Amino acid sequence: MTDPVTDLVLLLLTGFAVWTGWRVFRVDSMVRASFSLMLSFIAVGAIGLLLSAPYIGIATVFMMAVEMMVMAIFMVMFMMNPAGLNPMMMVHQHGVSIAAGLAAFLGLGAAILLSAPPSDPVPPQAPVVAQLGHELLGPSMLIFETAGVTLLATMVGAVILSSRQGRHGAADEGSRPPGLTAGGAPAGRTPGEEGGPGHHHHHGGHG
Amino acid sequence: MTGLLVLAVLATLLAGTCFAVLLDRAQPALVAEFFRSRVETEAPDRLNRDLAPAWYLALAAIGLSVVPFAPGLALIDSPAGIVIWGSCEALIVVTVFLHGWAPNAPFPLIGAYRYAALALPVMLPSMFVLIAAALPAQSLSLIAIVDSQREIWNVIRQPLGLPLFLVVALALTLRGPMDYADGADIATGTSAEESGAARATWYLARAAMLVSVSALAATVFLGGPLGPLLPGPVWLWLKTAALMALTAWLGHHVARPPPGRMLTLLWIALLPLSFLHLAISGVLAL
Amino acid sequence: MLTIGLITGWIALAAALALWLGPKAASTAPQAAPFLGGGTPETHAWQRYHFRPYTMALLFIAFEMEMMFMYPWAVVFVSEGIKALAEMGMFLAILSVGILYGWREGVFRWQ
Amino acid sequence: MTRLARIAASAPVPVFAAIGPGRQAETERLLARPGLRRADTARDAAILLVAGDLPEAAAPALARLHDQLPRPRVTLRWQGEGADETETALTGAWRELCAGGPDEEDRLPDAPTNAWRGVGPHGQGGEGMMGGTPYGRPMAMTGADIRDGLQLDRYSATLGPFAPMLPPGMVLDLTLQGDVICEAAVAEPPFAQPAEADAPALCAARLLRLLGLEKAARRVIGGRRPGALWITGAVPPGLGRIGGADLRARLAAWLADRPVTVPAFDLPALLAGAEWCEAMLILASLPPSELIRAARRDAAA
Repeated sequence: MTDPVTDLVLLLLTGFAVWTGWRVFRVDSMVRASFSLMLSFIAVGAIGLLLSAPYIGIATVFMMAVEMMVMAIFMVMFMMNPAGLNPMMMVHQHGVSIAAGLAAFLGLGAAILLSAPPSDPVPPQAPVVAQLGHELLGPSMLIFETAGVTLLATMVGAVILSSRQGRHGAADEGSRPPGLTAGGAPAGRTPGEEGGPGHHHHHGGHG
Repeated sequence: MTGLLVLAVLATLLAGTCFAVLLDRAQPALVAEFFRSRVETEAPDRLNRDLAPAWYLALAAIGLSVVPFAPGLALIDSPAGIVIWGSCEALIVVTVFLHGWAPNAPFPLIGAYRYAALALPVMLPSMFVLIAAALPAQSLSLIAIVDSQREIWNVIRQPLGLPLFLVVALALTLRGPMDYADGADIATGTSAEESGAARATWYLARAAMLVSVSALAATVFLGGPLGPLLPGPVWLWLKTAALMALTAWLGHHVARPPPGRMLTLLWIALLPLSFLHLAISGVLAL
Repeated sequence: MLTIGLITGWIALAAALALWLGPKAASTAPQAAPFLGGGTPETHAWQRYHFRPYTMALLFIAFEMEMMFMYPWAVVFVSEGIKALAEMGMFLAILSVGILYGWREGVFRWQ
Repeated sequence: MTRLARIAASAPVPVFAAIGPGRQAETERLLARPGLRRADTARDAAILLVAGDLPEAAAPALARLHDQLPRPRVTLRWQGEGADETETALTGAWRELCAGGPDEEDRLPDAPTNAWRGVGPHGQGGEGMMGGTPYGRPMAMTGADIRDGLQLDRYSATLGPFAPMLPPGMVLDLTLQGDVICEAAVAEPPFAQPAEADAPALCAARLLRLLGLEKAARRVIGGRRPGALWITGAVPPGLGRIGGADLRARLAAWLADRPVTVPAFDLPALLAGAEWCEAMLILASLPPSELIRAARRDAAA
């Protein structure tokens, strides 16, 4: 039923996706990490193409290119040593993460092996994009409109949380960072304090 | 057939790039760059620096591959052609960003971030415009979009589409009013630390992208290969060349506002215009 | 499958061309210093770069996510007719509220 | 000389201008000629044109600039000769370079700013996350932002005296966060220039170049109309307002060939908190004579 070339391409793409995914945690530069992740997702999008889901596959590439661009911007903005000029460990809590990774791998692997995959291949000329559209306007309409409201909530939340200047003046006016313990002294920097040269950080790493 | 189409895309890209260089009257300057050495900055990201022009060039080729050279005939005949083009746009932003990030120098860095800040929202009008063109075609395939223009070209049926898309074209080819990557106030921005052949390669990739984006605009708005008497590819080339000349002219003759002003304009003028464009196109398509 | 092959081919071709055209870069220490018109930098340029329109970037992501629904919608627009128009009108109206709110709060500026 | 080298020699001569005292207007007019091209970065130039007598204090900066030109490169001094003569000299030097003529060695020793090789756990010169001097330079350190107070990194550098976006001779001590100027101090005022530098055409051309209108700038210097669209409209209204007139009004006056005068202003206050592009536009929108006066006052203080 399947031809060997498709199988080979699928394997290569899977291998590429896993390898670039692994690179995310091995490189020092936040930019390289973000775009390694993007390459990984592009390979996944290409697998979508192989599985006769052209729209979903290409849309994955589209979305991930945009999202990883924004992610790179924010990673560089907030991460210490963003370009990895000093090498660092990108991984924390090794034991827990190995256990979590193994559990996820075994669980998902079992789900694939134990469930019966559909055995009716999509005919090559099936109008899959149109079917998706009809689905969105038909049975899934409620989901679709709910997504709209969810995204609106996201937008409003993003503005409230991240914008300092608003209609009513600066957002942090008169604000006070919470303490580390209940009723404790404010954590973090207080306004006016400068972190100038000599204020070196020696953290083990971050990810 | 595929081999023939690959050759057609290659030849178009090559001839078009030469035409773009002629439009800028940059041919001797381009040759001169290859006689000059290439400078390396302090602790650069070498991999991304070397590959950024390659990605740009590859995206130009991929973008041109979805364009039909004759009715019903495209190298990449995908049911989601305009989404492939959209992915190319998104990846161009990544490529230009990497080009500015790689040298580890102040002006390229400013250029990279400035470009990302403006090229990301520019993609919204682009998506609206291409979706509007897909409405009468009832398909995301560029072949179907060409077929839907047999009676009337989209440039007449959807008059706001081409002007909006020209803004996108200027942004994708780093030209004139949308050239936020390489402005004079930041010493040519992402290219500020590039010399010699690297500078020339980046310029060539931009020229190739001009071909690609103009061919796409010709397909979506001017009926692509449709036209009387002459064969399809010739019509496509003529329309592409005309749009390339128009884009290059706009690039040389329209002022570039500071990024803050352009950002506001994009969201509060261009985005509502694209909404309006989609609404009009939708009502007309019914 | 053909698509994947073609795209990979283009990337390989472009990478080969770019690497062939670009010679090896080399510099002495004074040549490698970043261009500042005769001035000197104190530090590396790579830094926690303050990207100014960060709120805009977040709004953009949400908006772009929504645009992904519009592609399949466009395909069935004519066949579904007025229902599709109404539904997408509603969807876009909801999101326009988000844009209007962002504009009102002044996020489409260089913060 | 090969065929390709002949084509290269016919290209507009890529010149980076290091403009000295009193020579701004002449140099700007010279480089607007069709056979010459004013490079916006040293990396794009083959010929370093040193116009006039530079003060001793600018010599180290000139050496740094010279070494940043990609090789082969050549330096040309322009003292009292006429513009035509200098154009011929520039073209000749460029032809010679393309034909494989003499090249110039670095003026500064090939030594990194900080010794770093072999230092630190990976030999990269750094230590920990942010410490040391990886690859010869320290990393930028944290500070509060002038606009939104975010504690992100600040980039400090001196810019000038030959930065193409600044008036010739001006050296700024800058602290940036992203592309916004957090602090700006005038380390050196611009070189003195005669009243000719205030000519409306030259002032307009400087702004046009920053607005991405290279061709229009050349036309304006040549005494013609700019022939470009949306020039004043591209400038945000109210930007760089000094004494009732904003940047837009000054640009409009210059384009109409009217001279502009501005009342006294505080230069660092104009620059602090400005986005980079807007800051450079503001600087270019001040007539050189007034700018020099303000910068001197500030450098003296």
